[in-house]
Amino acid sequence: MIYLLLLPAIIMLILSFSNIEKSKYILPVTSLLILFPSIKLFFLPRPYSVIGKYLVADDLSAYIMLVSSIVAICVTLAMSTLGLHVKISKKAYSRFYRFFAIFWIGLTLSILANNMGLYWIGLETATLSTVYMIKTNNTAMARKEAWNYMIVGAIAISLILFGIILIYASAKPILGEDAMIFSSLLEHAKEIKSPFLFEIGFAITTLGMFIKMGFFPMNLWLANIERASFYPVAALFSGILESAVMIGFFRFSKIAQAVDLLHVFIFVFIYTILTIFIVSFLIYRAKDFMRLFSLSGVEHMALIALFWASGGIFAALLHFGAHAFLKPALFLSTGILESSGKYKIAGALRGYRGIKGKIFYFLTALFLLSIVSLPPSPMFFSELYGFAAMVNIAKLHQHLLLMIGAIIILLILLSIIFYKFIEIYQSMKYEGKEETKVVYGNEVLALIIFAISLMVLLTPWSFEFLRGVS
Amino acid sequence: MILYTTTIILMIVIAPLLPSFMKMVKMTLLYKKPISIFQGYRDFSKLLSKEIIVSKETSSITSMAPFLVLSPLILTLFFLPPIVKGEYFVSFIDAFTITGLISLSTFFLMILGLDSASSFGGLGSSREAFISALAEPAMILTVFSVSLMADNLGVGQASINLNNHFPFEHMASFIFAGISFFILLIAENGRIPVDNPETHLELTMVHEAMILDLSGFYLMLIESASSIKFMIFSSMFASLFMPFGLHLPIILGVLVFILKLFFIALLVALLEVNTAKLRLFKIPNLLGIAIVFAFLSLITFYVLGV
Amino acid sequence: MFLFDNLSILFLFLIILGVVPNLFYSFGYLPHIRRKAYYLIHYFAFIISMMGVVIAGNALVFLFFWELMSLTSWQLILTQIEDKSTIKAARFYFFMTHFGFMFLLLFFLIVTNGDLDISFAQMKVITSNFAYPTLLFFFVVLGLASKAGAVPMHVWLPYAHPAAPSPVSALMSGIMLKVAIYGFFRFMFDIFGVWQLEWGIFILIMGAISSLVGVLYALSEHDIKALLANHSIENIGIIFIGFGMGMIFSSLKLPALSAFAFIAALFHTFNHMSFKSLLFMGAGSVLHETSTKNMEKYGGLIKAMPITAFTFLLASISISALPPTNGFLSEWMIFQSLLGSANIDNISLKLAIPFSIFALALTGGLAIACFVKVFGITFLGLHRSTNAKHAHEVNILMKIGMILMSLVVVSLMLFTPFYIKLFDSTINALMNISIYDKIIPNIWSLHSISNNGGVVSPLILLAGLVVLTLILYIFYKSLNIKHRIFHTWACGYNTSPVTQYSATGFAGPIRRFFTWLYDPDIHFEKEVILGHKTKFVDARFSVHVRPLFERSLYQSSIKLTNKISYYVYRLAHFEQSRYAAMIFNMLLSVLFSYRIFVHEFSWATLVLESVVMIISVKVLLVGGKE
Amino acid sequence: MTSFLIGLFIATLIVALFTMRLYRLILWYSLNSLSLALLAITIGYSINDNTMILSGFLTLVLKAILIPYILKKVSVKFGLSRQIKPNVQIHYSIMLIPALLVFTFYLAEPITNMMVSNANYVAISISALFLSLLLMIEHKNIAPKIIGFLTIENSLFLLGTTATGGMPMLIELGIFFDLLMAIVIINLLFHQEEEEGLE
Repeated sequence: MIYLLLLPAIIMLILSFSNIEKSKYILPVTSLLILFPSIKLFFLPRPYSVIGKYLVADDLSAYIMLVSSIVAICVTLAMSTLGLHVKISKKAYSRFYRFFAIFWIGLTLSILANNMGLYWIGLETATLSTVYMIKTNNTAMARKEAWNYMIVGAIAISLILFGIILIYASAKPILGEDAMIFSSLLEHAKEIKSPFLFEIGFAITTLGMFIKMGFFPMNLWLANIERASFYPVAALFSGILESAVMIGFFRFSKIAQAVDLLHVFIFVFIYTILTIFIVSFLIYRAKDFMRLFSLSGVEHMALIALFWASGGIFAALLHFGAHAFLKPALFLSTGILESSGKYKIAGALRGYRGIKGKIFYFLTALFLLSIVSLPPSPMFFSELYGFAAMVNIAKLHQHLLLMIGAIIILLILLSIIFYKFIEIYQSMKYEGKEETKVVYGNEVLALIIFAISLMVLLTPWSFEFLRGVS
Repeated sequence: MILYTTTIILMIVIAPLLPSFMKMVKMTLLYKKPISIFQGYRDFSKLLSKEIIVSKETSSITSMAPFLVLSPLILTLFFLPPIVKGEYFVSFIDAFTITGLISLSTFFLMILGLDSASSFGGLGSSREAFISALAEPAMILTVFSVSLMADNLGVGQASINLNNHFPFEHMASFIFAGISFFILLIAENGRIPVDNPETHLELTMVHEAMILDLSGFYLMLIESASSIKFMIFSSMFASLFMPFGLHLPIILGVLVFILKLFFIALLVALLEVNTAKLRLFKIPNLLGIAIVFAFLSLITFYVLGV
Repeated sequence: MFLFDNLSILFLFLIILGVVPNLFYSFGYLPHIRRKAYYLIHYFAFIISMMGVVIAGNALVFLFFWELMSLTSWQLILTQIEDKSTIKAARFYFFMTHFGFMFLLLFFLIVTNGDLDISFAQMKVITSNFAYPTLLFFFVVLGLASKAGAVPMHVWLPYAHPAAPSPVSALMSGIMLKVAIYGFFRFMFDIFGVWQLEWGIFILIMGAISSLVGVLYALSEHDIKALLANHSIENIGIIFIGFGMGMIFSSLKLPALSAFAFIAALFHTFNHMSFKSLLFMGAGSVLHETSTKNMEKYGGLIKAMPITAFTFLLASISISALPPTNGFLSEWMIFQSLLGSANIDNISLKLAIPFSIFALALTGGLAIACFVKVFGITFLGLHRSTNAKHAHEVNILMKIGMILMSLVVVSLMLFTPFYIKLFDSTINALMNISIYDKIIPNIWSLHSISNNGGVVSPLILLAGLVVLTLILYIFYKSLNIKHRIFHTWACGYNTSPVTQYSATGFAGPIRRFFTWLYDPDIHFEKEVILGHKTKFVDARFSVHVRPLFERSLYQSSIKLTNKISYYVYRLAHFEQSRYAAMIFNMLLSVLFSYRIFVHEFSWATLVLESVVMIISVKVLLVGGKE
Repeated sequence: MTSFLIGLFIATLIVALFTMRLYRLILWYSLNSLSLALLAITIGYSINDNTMILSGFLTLVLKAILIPYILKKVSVKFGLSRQIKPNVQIHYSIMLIPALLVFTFYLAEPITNMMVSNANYVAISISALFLSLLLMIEHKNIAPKIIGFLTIENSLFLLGTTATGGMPMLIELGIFFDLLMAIVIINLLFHQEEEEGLE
């Protein structure tokens, strides 16, 4: 199984070094192979052990793996016409695929890892390879941002490792070498002798992850990086790399919740509210699509973390899925939306001709409205259930009124974001000049795949599956 | 039932007398040669025989509204308190309905004012709207307060109750309501501090401005409407705020009632002679006094308690 | 999932009653809409979502349709973009409705314990165990009042309604606001069950203020649809007065009076649906023919558009609460329930209620003034612009729509007992008390329920008016008087459209009296001759009121948001070299908090450590700035 | 012996914070790594853990000798400024560093109550982490930033060896892996920066 999972990536890695003329077509096709092992993994009985205790596919990881591979193939699909929208050298394509392959290997490791160390290694691989993916856009700004990303990412990753070691140290007296294994940590979480040491470790790890996801105080950092890189790279960033971080957060916080539910909740709650506070006001001032979307990505990540920490697993996973599909889709469409100028929001949704253009226009408008969680969107349901989980945990808490007040503040902040998005949507659709824009088939196809995935996410079948994940 | 119909006809008949009477009193007091008290009838008969000049600019509203101005007021006459003992009366009509009917009449009058495309009409309607909007709360609060004192929301029954058993414990409340209602009587009928019915000066006129373009039969309808309106108010004042005389024999009772009406008219005329017309934007102050007295009446009633 | 009890069916009936005439009107209006498919899809989705809300049986379905209702109505407002203000209005509307949705969401989350599939009965159990019911009440009020448009959440109405196509304005104002009223009934009875006295008083005060504010702003408005929208605020206020009285009586354990007040509120809900839809249709027809919303450009339309004018007149009389119309009857009932307060023991409450009576009465008076203005300026006099000159009667479908709607108005007037029976059975299902026999002992009269209460008889009033008018008319005909046609007298000059009274002028005295509320922005320009003050060739006078609530509540919060966002923006735009410092401080504070709050808490260490934190932030973030 | 080496470790780190010359900074880093390596070897001996001894030697070779050497070569090659003035003024650092140390010990205090051993090592490691971050914050130039990054790795390693009594090999490999990657990237970045400078 492990070979099957890594094979496409390895093929890509090798192919990217060759100078075959056709590689431009072969590479995307190869990348499509990613999907099959994920699907297979999804239909195997779980938990399915890929490599002993190290790599285990349970419900959670199979789900995230599937979501990530769908996003990945859509991104590569849209990647092939990137050159028609922006200037890109031929070499950059193969470089992109080279690091994409490494990225994918790291990602597979971290998603499937049942071992903290392995998870960390996967995450690191993915992070470092993205540094190079940013640099495929060979501009001064991209280089600068890559450097920034490198520094902050390295610090974040070190913090994660630091925390992991502390967690390990706290659990080693009772578990020995098994203290690295997520599943056994979860089982024996209650027996940990020094919960404080564990919590310190958890706090540091979580801080590292939060920094990596662009939470407070790193809000604009991620936005700038995504602005500087090519939009498929930004899509990968927000769709997949974040999921690798997120799954780590899921696993660590699960253990921490077993140690002390309330501490985790309050920590995450305060942190995310702070993040959403900053992000909402930044969104209020955002003037271009990339920053807007990436800031809203941060917002959704914060919400997912919050829902998960308050015990709304179903809500968190649904939100996660919706976000993973919606955000890359929007990032991919950014290329077309921005084709009449980077900072031209007014009129961006006008001037689409032909059937392809119409479909693109329709889907993009739909996606835009979906990320502010209007009814048919999965985010509507996930936010409902997520806030429900929060209110429930507030009811257990002794400061109920305080908590409800905090939730109101959160909702008000979300409505600021809502306001901005509505403004932008209306401006895109009804203001500005109409300029004809070109849409290519593969991009539309990618968006259609995203749309179908979102619809699948809304089926009762997938609801049932997500409710089953624990 | 016959008595009922007779009193209503009587009221309609003596309605034009009251404005003429007031005018007569005023002229006498101003050392002018007074007009006859029957001047109202003469005017009506003259208007009936005249042809109607309809303005080109008007619409079908002009030919409909005068009827609708008059008919709610006549309808109101049916709901007024009884004037003699044993007379049939509509027991249930409350202040809100009476106010509503009067407002309905005013509504059509105001629309009529706007129909002729004349600037006077608009001017009159606008002022009338202003005054009647502010008069409405005072009216409702006053009559409500009186009804509470009389233990019945129905105006007719309230008058009988007051006659049978006057609430001396609520005298203060009663007087406040009386003052308030008297101000309303002046305001709603366009008497002097609020409006001067005898002048056609655009700075001051309200009621006359609205009907400037009417003539003949239509004008007669409107004029009789205004005299009936005065009749309604003064008869309500007579029944509710001078609650005596209902137990007298029929003929005497009617006489007392008519005397009361003329007494009210005299009061108004005296007031008119002795005051100057208020500026339009001072009128709310007067109506404000009415509202405050109405409130006071209600509140003292509540505070003194049942 | 879905629930079909009396209340749901009643409101479903209301929706159908409002929608059927609107369908005709809408199809008549369709040729003037450019994006037809777009319009129709959203139009029907909007209707379905409104129906969905009133038959929703659990929180999830309710919220889903509620948000769908907002979404579709928002899209409908955007059907025809005339200028930037439409876009702004749509955005503002959507934001406000979303804002309300948040509170509803929060409310449902609390009362369902997070399980959104449970029925209302189960929610009631959870609610009764919840420690802070007043909190829940305020969530409901904020959530629903923002949709209903009660003060101070009313600001969106005068913007959103004018921007929408007219059939949609009619739907939004006529029906969508009522869906919020449905929510009040549903939540108060099925989720709360019992309520505190203060809640009722709160609703009552909110209603009284809404009714006054609504009508006052309506008077000063020149945009016909904005004016009608402001009147919706007023009428919602009146409904709330009835509702609040019902709640007060219910918490004072006076079930019969309470039921009466609730019936009055329901009756007014129906009435407002009928006449407000009709008014919006009429305004839509006028707007469509003259292509302007500015009342100052109308005039004399009654000659070109008689059907529109007369249906509009009917609705105007009804909304002004003049007898014998349905609007009068429901306001009469609300008055009677206010007067029922004479029977209660709570003296302070008793003293407070006259203020509501005052508000309601003043509202009535001002509404009359307002509708004289609307009808008079729009339909009477001479054409004030060429737009009005070329107006024609609208097409047959629109006419059918308006006529059907006026039939609904008339039916509410004529078949009052039937409707009251309907409301009574609904209230009976909710409160277990039937007072139909007391209200309507015979079909001729409508009784108040309180001691010595009043009685009104709509049919007798109507019949009396008709008979008297007929007698007068026959008398007039029998005289066979000669007619002569001539110009209106204009002091010897020609009558001209310019010299007519304008809407601004009409509202002048009232505006002047309420200057403190309006704070008007007055522009007066005149071109004088040779420096003479009084001689001028051209003069222009315009007044724009500055809405108090919008200024104090909304614009200031927008300012606040801008300010905060500015500082946040600055905070976030630290140079890249600060990233490490930020992480450093964040790590420090996270570990601090863990140490202090998780392990053991002492104030001394908290202070000490915050001092350390401050130093660190100062040194690393602020200090190194130069 | 262990305490002495830990003391040495933290001392070199603190001194590095006040250094104003690049080569001196590299030297301090090298000494820092050396004390870390010795520490690993000592602890490895005392608990008889061969992997730890091995990693200690690897540290010695890599971090104490190879990396400082390479760094120096690189900086000579690119002519990096030898003058590195800290951004944060010295008197602030004088206040902040002791405060940090006190804080970390205070932070670790509950751990001592819960577990018998190692709490102080945890405290030292955390403060080393803070100090390395501080090193990165202090300097605008790239070279000291890289050294800051490297000392973060060192403090990680310190934590790994002291607090847990030897980790599984996997993580140690991970650290080295990370380190190597980091060096590669840093080199490349230097290269890029250079190119940019030339253009």
